[in-house]
Amino acid sequence: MRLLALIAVVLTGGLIIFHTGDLPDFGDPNSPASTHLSPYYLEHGEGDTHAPNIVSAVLADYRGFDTMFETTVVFAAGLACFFLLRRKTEPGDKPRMYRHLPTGVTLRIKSGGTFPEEDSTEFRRMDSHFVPHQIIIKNTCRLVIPFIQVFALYVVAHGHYSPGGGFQGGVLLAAAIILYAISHDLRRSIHRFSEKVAALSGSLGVFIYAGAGALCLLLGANFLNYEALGPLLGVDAVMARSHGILIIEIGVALAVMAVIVWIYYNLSSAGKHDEGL
Amino acid sequence: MTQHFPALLIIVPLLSALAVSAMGWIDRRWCFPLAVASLGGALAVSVSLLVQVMAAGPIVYQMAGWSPPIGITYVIDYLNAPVLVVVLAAAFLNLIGAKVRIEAEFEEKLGAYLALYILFLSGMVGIVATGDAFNLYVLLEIASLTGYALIGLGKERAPLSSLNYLFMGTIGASFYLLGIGYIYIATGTLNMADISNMMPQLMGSGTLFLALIICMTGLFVKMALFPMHGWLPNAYSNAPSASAGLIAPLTTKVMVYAMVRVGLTIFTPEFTFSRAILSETIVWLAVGAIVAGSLLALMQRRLSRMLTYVIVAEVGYMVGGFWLGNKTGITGATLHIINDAAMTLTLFMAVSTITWKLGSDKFEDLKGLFGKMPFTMIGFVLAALAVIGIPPTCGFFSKWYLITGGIEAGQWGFVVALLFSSLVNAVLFFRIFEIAFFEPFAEGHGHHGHGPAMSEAPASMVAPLIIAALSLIVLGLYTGDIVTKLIQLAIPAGIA
Amino acid sequence: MTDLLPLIAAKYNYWIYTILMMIGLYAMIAKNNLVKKIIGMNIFQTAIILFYVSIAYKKGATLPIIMGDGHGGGHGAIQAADYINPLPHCLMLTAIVVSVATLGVALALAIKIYRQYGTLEEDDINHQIRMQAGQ
Amino acid sequence: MTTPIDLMILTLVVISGVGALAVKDLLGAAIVFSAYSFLMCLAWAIMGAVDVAFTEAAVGAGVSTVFCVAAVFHTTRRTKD
Repeated sequence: MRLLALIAVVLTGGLIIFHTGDLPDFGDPNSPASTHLSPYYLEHGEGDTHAPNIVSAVLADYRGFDTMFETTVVFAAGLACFFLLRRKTEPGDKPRMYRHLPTGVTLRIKSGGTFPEEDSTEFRRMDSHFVPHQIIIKNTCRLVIPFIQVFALYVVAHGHYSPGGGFQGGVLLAAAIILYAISHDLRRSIHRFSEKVAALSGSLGVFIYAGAGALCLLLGANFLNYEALGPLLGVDAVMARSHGILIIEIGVALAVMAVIVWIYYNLSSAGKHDEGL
Repeated sequence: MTQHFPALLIIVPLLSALAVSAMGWIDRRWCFPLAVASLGGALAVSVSLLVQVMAAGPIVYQMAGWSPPIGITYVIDYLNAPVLVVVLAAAFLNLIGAKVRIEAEFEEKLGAYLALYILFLSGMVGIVATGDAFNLYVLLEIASLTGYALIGLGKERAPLSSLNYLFMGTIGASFYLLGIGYIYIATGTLNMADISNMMPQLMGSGTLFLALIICMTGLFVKMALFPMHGWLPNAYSNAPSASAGLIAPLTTKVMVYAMVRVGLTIFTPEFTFSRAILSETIVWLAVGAIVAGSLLALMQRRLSRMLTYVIVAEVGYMVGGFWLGNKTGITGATLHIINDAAMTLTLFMAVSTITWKLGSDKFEDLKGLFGKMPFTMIGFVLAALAVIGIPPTCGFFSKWYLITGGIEAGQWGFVVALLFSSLVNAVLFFRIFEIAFFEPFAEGHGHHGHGPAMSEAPASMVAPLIIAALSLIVLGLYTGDIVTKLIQLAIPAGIA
Repeated sequence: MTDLLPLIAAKYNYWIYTILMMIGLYAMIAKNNLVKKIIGMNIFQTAIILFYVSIAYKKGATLPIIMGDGHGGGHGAIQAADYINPLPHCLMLTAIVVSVATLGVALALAIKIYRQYGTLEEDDINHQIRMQAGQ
Repeated sequence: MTTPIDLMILTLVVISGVGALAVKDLLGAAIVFSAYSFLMCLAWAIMGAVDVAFTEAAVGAGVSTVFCVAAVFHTTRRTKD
């Protein structure tokens, strides 16, 4: 198998390296790739969409249809992970660990015993008896998470002007929730942002995108042609495209955040949603 | 509204997939009707597009209102309009036929399953309809990713088969993406029509030739052409049968369609068939696929596994026919995309019905099946006759074109392989007929001489199967129209 | 040597991308451990992204974010040669998203396989499958 | 002409890629792979693909690593190759 792989790989690589000489030099401004289509985007992008970051303009407007499917891919991955891994477990089918916070004593309660209430301030549930009580980590994360979230919102909203946009912002928002899940525990994270909410907001995010496109279609323009939204928003065609980009970026951010968190829930608990990393 | 139909083809399944997945969390009873309605709607749209194309020629739809090289376009022409109808009809029939099984097997995850099913389909529809080379990659990934999930929750070996499929699928899609990169570096555009406009000036380009090889390699991996076919039998035979009935008829066929599209529309035929050595090599690979697929099919002792190797051989038919490079061969390959989708659908639906009743598809368990499930077996027999290539069914006509094309091109190896494979198919299926018809029913021998009692599967499974089987004859009868009114018009004038 | 050096520098990115692609492809086919294969798959995908990003690069050009007063009229006409080609970047954002989606699904399948066979080594799994078939 | 730092980072990318595949511990592999992604992100940022680099920093070095670690946590760290 290894020899076969080596032969296949060397053949492919050799073929490609052999043809590298035909390629234009690295950074050649006169290569066909840089002269045929891309000048249009650079020269008209800002005028057409009012978004100085041309990557955002191309991503969300000129090739917005690709991006819709990019979001759908993420959503499909979330569905796939849920579909493959999720399994229901009956509560109370195995012993649980609790820590008595004032003393630091760990309690092991067998199934059938009385468990402390979920939101008790004295007892906290743990995944296993060796989980340390990391007060520094918890408090640092508590401080950092709001800033990550605000930064993520900035990235989403400022995608027109600087690197970033819905996808990056969505990943950052998801990272904040994942950080919470790691520093505290998965159950508390699920308590705040449940699986059902994640699944529904994943659908909702993609729906905002596709729905905005379909709305343009209902208003008589082509699919995803945000100019049609102009009369509705009370702005001219160029600003309508700019607002259209913002709307779909919000949809992408929502979908990506929800789905990445959803995938994390399923992967980190192997589908049981009881204890995480 | 009619001018927006190409977009509706995608929007209807996409929006309903979202709705179905949301309904899975709110009220599961709505999932199935919604899914059926959306597929029915998309099917109606595709039929109306076919009528429009036949009446008024190709339709170009500009997404987001940007004109072709700048934005993404959808192009419905003579080549893909019939393929769209077949793809949607196959998925629709399979969904109805598999209702009972889906609801029994995935009750908790019904919403997710149906959403994945529809997303898979919207990926496939998009691949067929798109006029943008990169958009095709994105849609390919949607279809693949959902496909892995649909396969992964099957019988015991399903996760491993699915992961292997994922590795091979990713290699294939990434190679395709790389090929697009080389096309982009040579032409600077991603729109298929725009690329083909530039091809005459770039006839001698080494970069584009490399791009052609890489793209084709990627698509060959995805369609499981002979040396890269290892993932297919495991993935399809271990998949849940509702998924197998969706993925088996569509994936390989749509990939062959993508190959035809890349060969004819992106790289014009003049370029694609300009290097004889490439065409020769690929035809011989196809011959290898046909022979190996047929021989491996003979060795199997399970019905579904046997059929997966028949698919491997059928891929060889289509790839070989296309790379013959003449009009007859390409006509045969394109016609076979449609016919083979219908045949595979019928076969897999029949197997699904059989396993639902018997719980197994091993050859020794099939005894007396004609008496027990007569309607299912009618469908199975029709499909088997089509695969063998018996005249009134559609399989005969596409095979006829392929063989004629092979003779015209002087590719005798391909002709012999086709005839050999027909012979092997006859052996394969008549062996099953013998087991299912002549041998006594295993438990019936103690009773009177009337044979086993009939115990047919529910009508919701059998009726779609019969419809699919009848479509094989209908497709056969209308072959002339399909060829002269659609496929002949789709083939560029440059091909002899 | 004097001829070779500029040639290598001019195509260095393409060489590196080919090497990375070969590494990834080899790992996907030849490695025995499923997680290693998945990592190889990601290396393979990032290699292709590197290729696209290299296509987009232009010497002496700046980021594809138009500088100016933001109203499109206050500065001279935009010279396309001053800005890096934005189209491949946009395509590669999609490709990165696809790669993370594939990674998630692949890891989910790997967890499922581990749950079933208790190992991630491919030869051990095949051995177990053969044992089951033999019984 | 490409700058030396560009060449250096690309070389490091290859080294860390090989490293991620050679480490005989899956958790280690996940972390080295994260380093690989981060170096790749630097290379892209140098080439002016800031959006791509941003995404790779968030996805490749961040989320992918978390996914890998989560998967390794639920399977095994040991590997034969």
